Amino acid sequence: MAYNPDKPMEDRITDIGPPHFEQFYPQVIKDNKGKWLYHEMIQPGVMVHVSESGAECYTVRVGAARLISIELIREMCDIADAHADGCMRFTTRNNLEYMLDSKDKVQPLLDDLASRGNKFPVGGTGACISNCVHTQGWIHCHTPATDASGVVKACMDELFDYFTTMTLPAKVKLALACCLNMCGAVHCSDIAILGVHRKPPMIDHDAISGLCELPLAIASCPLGAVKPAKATNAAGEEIKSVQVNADRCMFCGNCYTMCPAMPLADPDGDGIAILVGGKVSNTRSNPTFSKMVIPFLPNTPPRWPETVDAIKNIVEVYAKDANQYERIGEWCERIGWEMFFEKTGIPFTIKSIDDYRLAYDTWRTTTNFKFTSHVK
Amino acid sequence: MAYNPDKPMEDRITDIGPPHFEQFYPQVIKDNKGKWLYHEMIQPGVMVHVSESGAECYTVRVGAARLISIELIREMCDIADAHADGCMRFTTRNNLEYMLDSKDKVQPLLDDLASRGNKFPVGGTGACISNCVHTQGWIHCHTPATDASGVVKACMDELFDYFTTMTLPAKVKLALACCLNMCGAVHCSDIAILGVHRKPPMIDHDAISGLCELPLAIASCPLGAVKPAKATNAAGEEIKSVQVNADRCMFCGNCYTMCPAMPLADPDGDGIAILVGGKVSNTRSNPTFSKMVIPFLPNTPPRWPETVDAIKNIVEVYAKDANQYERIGEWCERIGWEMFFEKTGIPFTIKSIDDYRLAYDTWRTTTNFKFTSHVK
Amino acid sequence: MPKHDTPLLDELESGPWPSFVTDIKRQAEQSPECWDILGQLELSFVDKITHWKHGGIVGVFGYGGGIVGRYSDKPKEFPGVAHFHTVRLNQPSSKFYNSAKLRAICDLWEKYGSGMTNMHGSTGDLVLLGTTTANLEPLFYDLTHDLNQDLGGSGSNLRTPACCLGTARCEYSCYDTASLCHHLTMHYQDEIHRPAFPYKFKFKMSGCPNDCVASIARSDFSVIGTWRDDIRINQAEVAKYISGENKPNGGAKTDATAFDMEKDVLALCPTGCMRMKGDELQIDNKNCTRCMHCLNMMPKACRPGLVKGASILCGAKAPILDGAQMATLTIPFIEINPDNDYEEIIEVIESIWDWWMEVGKNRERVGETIQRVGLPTFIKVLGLDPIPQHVKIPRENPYVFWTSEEVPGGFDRDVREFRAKHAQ
Amino acid sequence: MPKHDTPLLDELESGPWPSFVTDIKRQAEQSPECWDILGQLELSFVDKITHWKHGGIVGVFGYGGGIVGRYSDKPKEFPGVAHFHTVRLNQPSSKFYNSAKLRAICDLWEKYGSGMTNMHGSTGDLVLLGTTTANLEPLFYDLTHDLNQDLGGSGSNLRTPACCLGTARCEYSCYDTASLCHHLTMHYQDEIHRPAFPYKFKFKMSGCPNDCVASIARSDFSVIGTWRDDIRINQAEVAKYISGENKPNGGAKTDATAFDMEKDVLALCPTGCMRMKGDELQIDNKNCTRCMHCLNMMPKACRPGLVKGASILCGAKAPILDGAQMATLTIPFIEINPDNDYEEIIEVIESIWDWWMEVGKNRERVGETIQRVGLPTFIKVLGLDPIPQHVKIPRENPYVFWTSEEVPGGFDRDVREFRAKHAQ
Ligand code: SRM
Ligand code: SRM
Ligand code: SRM
Ligand code: SRM
Ligand code: SF4
Ligand code: SF4
Ligand code: SF4
Ligand code: SF4
Ligand code: SF4
Ligand code: SF4
Ligand code: SF4
Ligand code: SF4
Repeated sequence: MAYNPDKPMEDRITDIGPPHFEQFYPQVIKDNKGKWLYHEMIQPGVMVHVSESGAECYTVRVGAARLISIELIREMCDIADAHADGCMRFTTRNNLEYMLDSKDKVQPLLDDLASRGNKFPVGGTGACISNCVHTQGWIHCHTPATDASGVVKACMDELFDYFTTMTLPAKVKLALACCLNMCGAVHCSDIAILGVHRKPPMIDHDAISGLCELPLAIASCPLGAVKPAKATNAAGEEIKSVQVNADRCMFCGNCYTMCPAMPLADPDGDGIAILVGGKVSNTRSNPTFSKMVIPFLPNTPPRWPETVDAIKNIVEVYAKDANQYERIGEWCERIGWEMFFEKTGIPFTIKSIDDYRLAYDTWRTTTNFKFTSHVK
Repeated sequence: MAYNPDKPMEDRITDIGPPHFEQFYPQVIKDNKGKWLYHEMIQPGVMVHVSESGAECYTVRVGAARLISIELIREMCDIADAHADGCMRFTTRNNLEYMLDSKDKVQPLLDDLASRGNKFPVGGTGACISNCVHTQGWIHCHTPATDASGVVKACMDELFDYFTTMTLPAKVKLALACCLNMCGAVHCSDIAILGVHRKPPMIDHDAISGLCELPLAIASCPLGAVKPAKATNAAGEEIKSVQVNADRCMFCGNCYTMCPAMPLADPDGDGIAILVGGKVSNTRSNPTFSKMVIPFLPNTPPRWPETVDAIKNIVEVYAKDANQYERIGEWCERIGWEMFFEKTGIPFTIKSIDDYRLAYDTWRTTTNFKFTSHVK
Repeated sequence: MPKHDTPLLDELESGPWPSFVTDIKRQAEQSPECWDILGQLELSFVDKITHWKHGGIVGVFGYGGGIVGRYSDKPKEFPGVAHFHTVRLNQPSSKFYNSAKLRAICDLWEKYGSGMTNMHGSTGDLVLLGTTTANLEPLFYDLTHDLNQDLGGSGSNLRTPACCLGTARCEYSCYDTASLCHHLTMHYQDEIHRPAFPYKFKFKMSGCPNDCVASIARSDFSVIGTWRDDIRINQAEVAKYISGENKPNGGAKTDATAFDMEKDVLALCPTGCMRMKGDELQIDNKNCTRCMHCLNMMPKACRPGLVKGASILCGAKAPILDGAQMATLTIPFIEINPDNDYEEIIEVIESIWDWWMEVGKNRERVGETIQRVGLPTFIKVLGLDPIPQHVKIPRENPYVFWTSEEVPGGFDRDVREFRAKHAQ
Repeated sequence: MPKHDTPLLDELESGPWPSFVTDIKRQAEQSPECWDILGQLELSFVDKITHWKHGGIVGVFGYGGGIVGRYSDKPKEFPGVAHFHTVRLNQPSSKFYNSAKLRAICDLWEKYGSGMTNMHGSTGDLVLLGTTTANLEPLFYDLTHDLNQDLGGSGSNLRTPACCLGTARCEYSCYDTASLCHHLTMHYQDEIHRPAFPYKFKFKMSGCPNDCVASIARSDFSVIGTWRDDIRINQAEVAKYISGENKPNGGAKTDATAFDMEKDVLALCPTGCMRMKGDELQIDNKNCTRCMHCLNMMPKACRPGLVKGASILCGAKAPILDGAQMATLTIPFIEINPDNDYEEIIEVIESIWDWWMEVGKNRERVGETIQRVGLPTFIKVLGLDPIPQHVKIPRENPYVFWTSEEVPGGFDRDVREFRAKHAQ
C-alpha cells in the first residue's frame, strides 16, 4: 500500500511523533540507565561509564561532517552491526557514538574505523576541540553571508590534532553560523565563526509588489532604516516600495527574511566575524556570550585561510597561557580583555566597542586596567 | 566703600574665583606637601601622616552636622586658634579636620573638644561609619520626598558608636538624598537612604498657563506619561494643559522640576527607600551602584524609627558576617544576594526586580543559585 | 561521472577531517542530482554568494511545519536542485538509533530525495536535505505508515524538543531527560505541527548544570536538572584523587598536572564553600550553587544529592533582533514527576503559552515579550512569588512603579486642597 | 526666646550626634529669622512635606549661577524665611581654611543672611543658606571687594570643581589635585558663572584610585591619579607587616586579626599578580591594575610608582533620567603638567565641550550624550585611538556599522545586475 495522489486523505496518519528512544538503547544502557556511577576517558574519543551494577559502557566517539550521505550512514550501520549490536547515537555536536559493553570490543572497533580512511576520526572528548557545530551556508540556505560546511572542513583539518588529543586547558567549543540568525547558536561558544553581511539591502522594485507586505518589511528593521517610498519598476509603473537609510543599517538581514525583494548578500560585502569567550555550562562561572574580537575576515573559498589562521592563533595562545580547567572566556576575564588582545596580537578595532542596546554596560567604568602596548 | 544700589556696576569685581588654598595650609603641610610617606591611625578620629623629612602631621577628625551656624563655625575657629595655628579643613564627607605638627598637641585638643558637650565628636576614620553625606530636605529644597538633616541626625545618633570606633569589616559609607535627583550622589554608597515619591504629579490647571512651557513639561517625562490635554481653570477658561497617565508614572519628579504646576510630594506617598552595596573606590573591586533592597519606609519624623532600625540591622548583620576588609557590596557579591536577604531577614519584594532600561542584565541567567527559605 | 568541474571543492577532499565533498561525490554515483549540488556549490565558491532563492512555503497537507522550501536561482544549470526542500524528521530523544531504523530512513531518502542529510540539525531534527514538492506527500505517507515516525517542527510553532543523554549514560543526570523530552513531544504534537504561536518556541532539557544540550543559550523553555540536598561525597575516592590513583576530571586532560585539591578544586569553587578538614572533604552545601565543578573534577567522589529535580529557565534566543538572550531563571526548583505525567511542568508551559499567545507580538520570541513587559510582570503572570533567585542583583535604579491601591490615600488628590496648604 | 513651638524638632536635641536643632536655636539668638527656619521645618515635620515653593530665578548681575532662589509657601507664618535664597561660595581647593577667612565669611553672613550654612554642599561649595533678593548684590559686592572671593556654580554651566586632599596630606596622591582644581577653576571662571552648556558639567579630581572625592560616580569629567611604572616596595617594611610590627591597613581596623599576607593581601589582589618569594614580596606589575589594595593594606611597604599621571573618565551622573552612570575610562593615562598649565588636560576638556555644546540636547548631561551617540563616536570625536581599555568587554552583539568606504565596491549596487545572476 502506498500513497494515492487521488485520495490524499486516505488512511492518513498524523501526529505520531518520533519513534520511542528506548527501542534503540544498547542492552547495557537499558540495564543501567540511572545507575551510572562515574565515567573515565580511556583515551581521546574513548570513555567508559561504570554502573552501580559494575557493568561498563565503553563509548567510542567518531567525528562526522554532519552533512553526510545515506551511503555513509549505511556504512555507519555496517560498523554498528559488526561491533555494537547495531546500536549507535549522535551527540549534540553531531558526532557519532558507538557504545560497547566490554573493553575487548573497543580495539577491534577502533581498528575497523581506522581501516576506513579519514571517514571516521576518533576523538572529540575531554579537553579537546570537538566537532564544530554549524549550519547550512551555501549548501541550502538563502541568507548566508558565508558557507558552512566548507569553512568547517577547512578549520577542522587544521585543528584536527586538537580533536584527537586532550591537552588543551579545557574544552574548546567551536561553532559556525552563516548569518546573524545564528542557527548554530554560536553566541555562547568558546570560538564562534559568524557569517556577516556588510552591505545594506538592495530594493528590487520589479519584484517587491507581489512579494512583500511593505508594512512588515518596514517594521522588520530594528533601527528603523526601512522607510516607505515610491519607486518606478521595470514596467515603468510608479509603485509603493521602500527605501533603506544606509547610515542606519547594521546589516542584520531581518528585512530580507521578511521581504525577498531586499537581498543584501554580496561577494565583497560578506565575510566572517570571529567571537570568543562564550560558554554555556554553569560550571564555575555563569554562562556567557561570546565577544566580537575580529569584526571581519573575507570569504576566501575553498579554504578560508584568514579565518583558519585567526582561530588557530587564538587556540594556540590560549593553550599556552591559560590555567588548566579554564575555559577561554574564563581566561579572558582573569587576564583582562586588554591582555587578550595583547597576547593574541589581534588588532583591537572600534567595531569591538558595543554601540547597540545595553551598550553602556560594556564600557570600562573603573580605573582598573592594565598597561598594554595599546596605551600610548 | 560699599555697594551702591544707584551705581550697581561701579567698580564691580567678577570672575576672581576662590581664594588660593595654599594660604590656608598649616605650616607642616606647606613644608611636606608631596613628601608624605605613610599614615597611621592612632585612635579613632586621630591619624598621623609621616613625611620623608620625618615631620609628622596629626589629624584630628571631628564630626559635624553639615547644616551648621556661623556661631558654631566661630567656635571651630576659636579651637583652631587655640590648638592648630588657626588652620582647619573640611572633608569630602563634611567632617572638620584639625592638623597638628606634634603629638603633644593632640591630647589637649581632644580634651578641649570633649569639654564642649556633643558638639565635636571625634571619629570617622578607618573601618567605621563616617559622617552621612546628605542634602537639603525640608530645610531648603522644593522637591524632597523626605527630610535630610532630621533623618541623618536620627541615624547618626543610633550609629554613633560606629563613628567613634574602627571595628567594622571595612569602611561603611552612608549617604542620604531626599529625592531621585540624588544630590548626595547616594547611588554608589554602602548604604543609601533615598527619598522617594509614590504618587503621580497633580496638575495645577490654575497655575500652569503662566508657569510652564508645556512642550518642556511633556518632554520631561522619560516614560512619556505626560501628554497634552485641554482643561478648565478656576476662572472657567478652557486652557492648554497636560495630563498624566498614572500607570506609566514611576514618580521620578522630573516633570515637577520642569513645571512647578505639577507637584507630586505627598505626606503618605512620600518616604524612604534603602539601597545597599554601592562603592566608589576602585579598590579590589570596581566601583558599583547601590541596589534597592527596601523599596519604601514611611516618613516618621522626628526620628524615623523604621529607617534607623533597617539600617542598623543591615550594619549589624554585615559586621557579624563579612570578611575583614570586605565592603558591604563585596560581601553581598560573595555570598550572593539571596543570602543577603536571608541573613538580614529583609523581605524580598517584586519592587527590587529591575523593570527599567537595561533591566535584562540584572536577571539571573544561570542555574547557579543558593537554596534559601525563599525557594518553596 | 561528474557532471560539473569542481576544482575549488575538490581541494576540500584532502585533509584529515571527513570530507563532505568526497561524500557527496560518492552519493552522486547513486543519486545523480548530487552532481548538481556540487555544481551549484562550486558556483557559490566562485561567486562567494548563495544561489538559493528566498524560501518558499511548501509542506504536507495539514501540517504547518516540518518542511523548509528551497529553490535554486540557477534551475537551468542545476535542474537536479531546482527544488531542494528540506524535510525535518523528529529525532528520537538523545538521538539513539539502531541500524534497522537508520537503514529504513536511508531507503526512504534514496527513494524520495537527494540522499544527503544533516545528522543532525541544530535544533535536533534529523534533516533530510533536498527533495521536490511532488515527493513530499508520498514521502510523508511512507514515513508515517512504514517507518511510523513523524516530521519535526518549523515555522511559528513548537520546535522539535531536544535533550542531552541524561540518565541513559550520564552519572550526573538529575532526571530522565529523554523521557520528559519524549513525553512533551508526544503531548504537544498539535503545537509542533500546526503553527499557532506568535513565533517559534523551543524546549531543551539537560540533566544537570553542565547543560550539554546548550538549553540555557537556545531554548525558550529550558529544563536543567539539579538537586536541593547535599552533594554525596565518597571520602575514600577523595583520598584516591589526592593520592593520584584517580584521574582528575575523569581523565579528560591527558597532560593534567598532578591533582592538587587546593588549586584544582577548592580554589575554583565559585562560592568557596568547600574545604579539607584533615583528609576529609567538607562542603557547606547551603552555600553551594551546584555549579558542578567539583563533581566534574572528581566524578568518583562527588555525586548529586538525592532530592533531585530541575530548574526552569525561560526566554533564551539568538540575537535577532534585540540581541541574544540567555534563559532567565524562572522556577529554581521543580519536581520532575513521570507518575503524574509531568503535571507541574505542563502547567508552567501552558500558563506561559496562554499568556504569550495573548500578548506576544508577531515574530516576538517569549524572551523578547518578557523583556518588553518586564520580568516582574512575567513572574506575576505565572503566579510565582518574586524571590531573590530571580535576579543576579536587585535593581540599581530608583524607578519603582506603585499602584494607587498600594499607596495610602491612593493617587487621586485635589490640587486645590494642596494649594490651600502650599501657596503657589 | 523661641517664636514657635517645635516639640518634634526638640526631640532632635538629644543624642550623641551634634544637633542641628540646638545649633539653629543658638544662632536664632543672633539671627531671629532662624526662629522661622525652625517654625517652618517643624511644620514640615508635622505635615511630612516641604514648605518651599518651586525655585525662582534670582542671581547677581552678570552671573547665571551661584545663587539658588527659594521662597516659603507660608510667607505670612514665617516671614523670616519668605525669601530664603542659597548663596554658593566657591570653596578653596580641598577645603582648607584658616580662622581669619572663616570669621570673615561668618561676619559677612551675619550681616546679609540667616547665619546658617552648609559646610559644605555636595558639589563642594561653601553654601550660605538663606537670604533675601535685596541682599544679594550688596553681599556679592562685599564678597568680591572685601573677602576677595567669588561665587560657585549652579545652572547649566561648569559647576564648582572639587578635589581630594591630594599631595597636601596624602602619600598616595599621584598628582597635586588642589593645584589642578584651582587652575581649572580660575581658567574657566566664565564657564562657571555664565551658563552656556546644554546642562550642568562637573569636574572632580582624586589623587589616586581610592577616589576620595567620589569623582568616578558624580563628575562629568573625572581626573584620577595613577602611575604607569612599578609599585615601589620596601621589603624591610613588608617584613614588619608580617612580623606584626606594622599595623595592617594603617591601623584602620582596631580589631583586625593578626596580619596574614596570604589572606589579607595576596588573596584579595584582584589580579592575583602578587606573590611571596621567600620573604620577598613580588608584584608582576604588568598585570597590576593599580587597584590600591596592597598600598592601602601596607602603606609603609607599598607606594605608587614614579611615573605618575592620571586617568580621565567621563560622563558620571545621578539617575535622572536614564539611570545613573559611572564615569567611563576615556584616557587611561595622561600627564599632569603644571609647567605648561595643564595643556593636555585643557585640550581634552575643550574638545569635549566643543562637541557637546554642538550635539548635546537641552538638559542632556555629557554622559547621556555619549550614550545616545555611542562610545565609538565619542572616541572618534576626541581623536583617540580605540583601545581595549575603553571597554570591560568587547561587544557581544554582531550589529556592527560599516561605511560605504570601508567595504570594497561600496554600498551602491544595481539590483538588476544582481537579478541577472540570481533569478527571483
Ligand atoms: C555526548 C554529550 C551529550 C549528548 O547528549 O550528546 C556530552 C557528554 C558529556 N559531557 Fe558535555 N556533552 C556534550 C555536549 C556538551 C555541551 C554542548 C555543546 O558542546 O554544544 C556542553 C556546554 C558547552 C559549553 O559550556 O559551552 C557541555 C559541557 C560539559 C561540561 C562543562 C565543561 C566546562 O568546564 O564548562 C562537562 C564537565 C566536564 O567536561 O568536566 C561535560 C561533561 C560531559 C560528560 C563527561 C558527562 C558524563 O559524565 O558522561 C560526557 C562526556 C564528556 C566529553 O565528551 O568530554 N559537558 N557538553 C555532548 C557531546 C558533544 C560532542 O560530541 O562533543
Ligand atoms: C579626608 C578624606 C579626603 C578628603 O579630601 O576629604 C579621605 C582621606 C583618606 N582616605 Fe578616603 N578620604 C575621604 C573620603 C573617601 C571617599 C569618598 C566618600 O566617602 O564619599 C572614598 C570612596 C568611598 C567609597 O569607596 O565608596 C574613600 C575611599 C578610601 C579608600 C578605599 C576604601 C575601600 O576599601 O574601598 C581608602 C583606602 C583605605 O581606607 O584603606 C581611603 C584612604 C584614605 C586615607 C587613609 C588616605 C591617606 O593616606 O591619608 C585618608 C584617611 C582615611 C580615613 O579617614 O579612614 N579612602 N575615601 C575623606 C574623608 C571623608 C570623611 O570625612 O569620612
Ligand atoms: C536547519 C537549521 C540550521 C542547521 O543547519 O542546523 C536552521 C535553518 C534555518 N533557520 Fe534557524 N535553523 C536551525 C536552528 C536554529 C537555532 C538553533 C536551535 O534551534 O537550537 C537557532 C538559534 C536559537 C533560537 O531559536 O534563537 C535558530 C535561529 C534562527 C533565527 C533567529 C530566531 C530568533 O528569534 O533570533 C531565524 C530567523 C527567523 O526565524 O526568521 C532562523 C531561520 C532559519 C531559516 C528558516 C532561514 C530563514 O530565514 O527563514 C533557515 C533555513 C535554512 C535552510 O534552508 O535549510 N533560525 N535556528 C536548524 C534547524 C534544524 C533542525 O530542525 O534541527
Ligand atoms: C545644594 C545641593 C545639595 C546639598 O545639599 O548639598 C544640591 C541642590 C539641588 N540640586 Fe543637586 N545639589 C547638589 C549637588 C548635586 C550632586 C552631587 C555633586 O555635585 O557631586 C548631584 C549628583 C551628581 C550629578 O550631578 O549627577 C546633583 C544632582 C542633581 C540633579 C540631577 C542631575 C542629573 O543629571 O541627574 C538635579 C536635577 C536638575 O538638575 O534639575 C539637581 C537639582 C538640584 C536643585 C537645584 C533642585 C532642582 O530641582 O532644581 C537643588 C536645590 C536645593 C536647594 O534649594 O538648595 N541636582 N546635585 C548640592 C550643591 C551644593 C554645592 O554646590 O556644593
Ligand atoms: S545561520 Fe542564517 S544562513 Fe545559516 S542556516 Fe541559519 S538562517 Fe540560514
Ligand atoms: S539589514 Fe537589518 S538594519 Fe539593515 S535595513 Fe535590513 S533590517 Fe534594517
Ligand atoms: S536630592 Fe532632591 S530634594 Fe534633595 S536637595 Fe537634591 S534636588 Fe533637592
Ligand atoms: S514623575 Fe516622572 S514618570 Fe511621573 S510623570 Fe513626572 S516625569 Fe513622568
Ligand atoms: S547535561 Fe549533565 S546530565 Fe546531561 S549529559 Fe551533560 S553532564 Fe550529563
Ligand atoms: S558544586 Fe560548585 S559550588 Fe558546589 S561545592 Fe562543588 S564547586 Fe563548589
Ligand atoms: S583619593 Fe587617593 S590621594 Fe586622594 S585622598 Fe584619597 S587616598 Fe589620598
Ligand atoms: S595594586 Fe591591586 S592589583 Fe596591583 S598588586 Fe596591589 S592589590 Fe594587586
